[in-house]
Amino acid sequence: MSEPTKGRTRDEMAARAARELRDGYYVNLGIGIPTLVANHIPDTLHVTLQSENGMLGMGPFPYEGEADPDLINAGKQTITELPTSSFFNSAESFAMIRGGHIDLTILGAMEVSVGGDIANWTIPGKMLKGMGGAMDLVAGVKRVVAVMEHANKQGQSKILNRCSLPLTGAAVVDLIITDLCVFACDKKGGTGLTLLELTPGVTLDEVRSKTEAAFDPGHCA
Amino acid sequence: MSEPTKGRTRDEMAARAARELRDGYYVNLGIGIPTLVANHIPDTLHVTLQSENGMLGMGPFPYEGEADPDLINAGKQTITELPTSSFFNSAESFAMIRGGHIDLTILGAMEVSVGGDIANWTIPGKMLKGMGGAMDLVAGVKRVVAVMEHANKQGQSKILNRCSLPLTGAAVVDLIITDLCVFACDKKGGTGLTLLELTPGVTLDEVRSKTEAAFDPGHCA
Amino acid sequence: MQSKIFPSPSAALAGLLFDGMTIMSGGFGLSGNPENLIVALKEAGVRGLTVISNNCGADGFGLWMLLNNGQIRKMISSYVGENKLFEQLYQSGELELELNPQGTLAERIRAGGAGIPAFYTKTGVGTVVAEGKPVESFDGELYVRERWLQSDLSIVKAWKADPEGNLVFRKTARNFNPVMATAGKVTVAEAEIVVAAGELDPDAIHTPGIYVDRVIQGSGYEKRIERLTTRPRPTSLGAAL
Amino acid sequence: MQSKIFPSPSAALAGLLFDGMTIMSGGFGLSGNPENLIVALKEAGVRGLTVISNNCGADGFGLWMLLNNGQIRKMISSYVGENKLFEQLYQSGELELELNPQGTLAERIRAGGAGIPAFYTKTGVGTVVAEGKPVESFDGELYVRERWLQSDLSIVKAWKADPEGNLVFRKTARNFNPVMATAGKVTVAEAEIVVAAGELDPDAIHTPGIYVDRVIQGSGYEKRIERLTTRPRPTSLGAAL
Repeated sequence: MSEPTKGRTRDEMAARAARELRDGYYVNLGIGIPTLVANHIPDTLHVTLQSENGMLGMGPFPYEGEADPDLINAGKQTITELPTSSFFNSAESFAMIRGGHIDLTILGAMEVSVGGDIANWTIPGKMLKGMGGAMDLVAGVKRVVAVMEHANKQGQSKILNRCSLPLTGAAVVDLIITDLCVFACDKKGGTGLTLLELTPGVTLDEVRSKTEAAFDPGHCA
Repeated sequence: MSEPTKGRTRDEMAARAARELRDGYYVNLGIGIPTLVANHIPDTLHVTLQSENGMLGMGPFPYEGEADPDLINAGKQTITELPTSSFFNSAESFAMIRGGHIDLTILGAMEVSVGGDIANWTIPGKMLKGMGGAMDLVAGVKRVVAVMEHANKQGQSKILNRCSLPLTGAAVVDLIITDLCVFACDKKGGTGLTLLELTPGVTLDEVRSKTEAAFDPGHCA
Repeated sequence: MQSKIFPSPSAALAGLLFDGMTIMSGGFGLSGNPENLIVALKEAGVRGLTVISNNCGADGFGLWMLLNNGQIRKMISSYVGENKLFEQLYQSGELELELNPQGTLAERIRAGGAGIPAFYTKTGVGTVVAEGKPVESFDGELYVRERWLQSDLSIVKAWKADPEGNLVFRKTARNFNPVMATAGKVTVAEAEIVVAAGELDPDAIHTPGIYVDRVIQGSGYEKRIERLTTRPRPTSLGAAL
Repeated sequence: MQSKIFPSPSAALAGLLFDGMTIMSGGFGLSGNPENLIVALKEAGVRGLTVISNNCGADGFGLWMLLNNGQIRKMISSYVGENKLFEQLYQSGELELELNPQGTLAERIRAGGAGIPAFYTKTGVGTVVAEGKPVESFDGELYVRERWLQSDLSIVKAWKADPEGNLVFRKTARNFNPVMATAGKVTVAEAEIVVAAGELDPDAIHTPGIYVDRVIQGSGYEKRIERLTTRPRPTSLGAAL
């Protein structure tokens, strides 16, 4: 990278992602930046967080000394329950996800393509982990938001014409939020990527130079 | 029928069917004669009755004045619960049935074939009812016992080479208990029907004359 | 958030009804029927309905009322016996009927809520139920492929509900209600008791609130018993001992 | 009837183990693991296991112990990250791995218990997960066909159990345990608390006893926390007001 970016911090990306929440939404947050979204939910919105290991109505972290090993989220962090929480088994949890009952999921990504493909679970030969619930979430949730740095550590675009890594899901992403900008993604394949917002201080040219995929600059032109 | 039969009464057929119960069995009883089987379970056996509307551990009828409309069996009769009863929804109930977790079902029948086909849900043009849970029970339960009169009201054999009525299940019956005798049925198709017992006072010739299907007389010969 | 609690059955159905729609209605026989919401459907007069329910009520009770009011075009059920009006309308061609094995019906509804467009079952292989459907062999056994069922509206009857829409059912009145709640584009629940948030045990909720869009406090439950079966009370001598 | 309650983990596994068998083990991460039964499996030394479990334990804990003891030939899981021993054995070819999306894994297990040999799901379409599997279109969308999973033995961890084998789980320690209980030829459950018949609410039982063959009273639960996350307590000033 020739110049240091003036883009959003991780927490600012989470704050931007939180603006996708609507009153009454049921939401699943992935690990990494998406977890930070919970800190940015306005008090005016009633948003219910689902954890795919079997819980609706996730509360905040417990007070020190009150952690319960039987009460964790999908990231294996200790959490708390709320007065309206409910617990269910893994098959019921993914029936909920697969059946389209979750309104929104916010997930990290390693690559997203112009057609809404997303890769966020493996780098062949580099790490052995597994997809966990990510494939079910991108396939089943009504609206999928990918939050990620615009470029990787080598400065290469993570928004590609075609993903190079094994996919988590094909044609599933609706919105891409990066440090530099926000793209709408037409996963039905019609109109490709449309630039919705530039992060203050970031120029269209900078986004163009750092994005492999073609996009419609929209009202940012 | 040229002579009145000296076969088992309905209650005696139920008593004979009860002899198929084993300690620890989970059992589903159909309506009609099979319901009477519950009266013949020996105290020495721990048998758990399933009701396909969503209950394990069916208790006896309630005392007068204690019937609960939220507590009925699949025949819509008021019943009671036991200390170890559990309730579940209809999908879970039939997952249990279809998944082969019920050891034995005892069902009434209109016709049974030599190959173990059973017809017990409809007479075309004559009555409109529906199969209810009968098709799931014959397909899913480990061992299927049909209990019925040997002949219909016209004196015709109900044990046929081929069922004439629409089937409830094909190649599913393991045992046939009638007022006249008991047949083992090889539903895998190998050996057909084998006569296991004659009701006391009933002769092999009588059974032969009243049974359309061929059978191996076994040790009753 | 707008509360999920609505003031009346008709308020809870407002804006959700249209002629020709598909409605799932919980209950097994006359047990666990959404009695208040069925009356509200009758009063709303919506017609040409496809109704998915294990049975179709009984003389004067439950879905029978919609049948009697000429609102139902087609039933998807497992058992419609002991219902003279049903038989009469069916014979005269005024009513369509699709019979399903009860377990297949329950699983199709569960599949509709769980994003499973099709599944295989042994139930019905070799019978009229399998006619016209793909039959396939797995591990040497034959299975028939069945499709999911979904509804425009599901109406269910719970014992308790909280403001989040979490539901708890009571004994065998649970039956088809929880799966139907998952398979509706919109689900409206009536409850005998509406409790405050925090009063339901989160480990014992049968239907998480995500599946329930609107809730009403039901009233006037008739809970008719179809077959009252009892046994004599033991003599008081036994009790005195 | 012989009681379902067994005196010890090893007694509960006696006669059920053979080399090369398939075992399902409940738990998500380190939560809801059948800690006592895993130790008993280790002590029994049964080898060549195919283990179906969402994860494979963590350093020194849970299924990691069987891995470390060379007893596992193949894992069927959704996530095996943060497990150095696993990575090492896999890279050296000593361990087979079949990765499943978590929801597909859960549904395959549920299908195994429910008599559904195959079902269709959107999950994994267009990814390596769908390779070699039938992909079919329903209502204009593509779905991949997945097969059921069953086990020779399922081991699960409940909070409470009664002598009938009815199980109740606690909070998110429920996870895969109830579905795995349905998919085992034999299912053995360990519970933190074994209660007398009648002490469990029949409306609140997660796993009916029909699915459970043997029960033990567990002991010495470690319940290790993988990621302790807390927030500071509000100041006592607030509490005093």
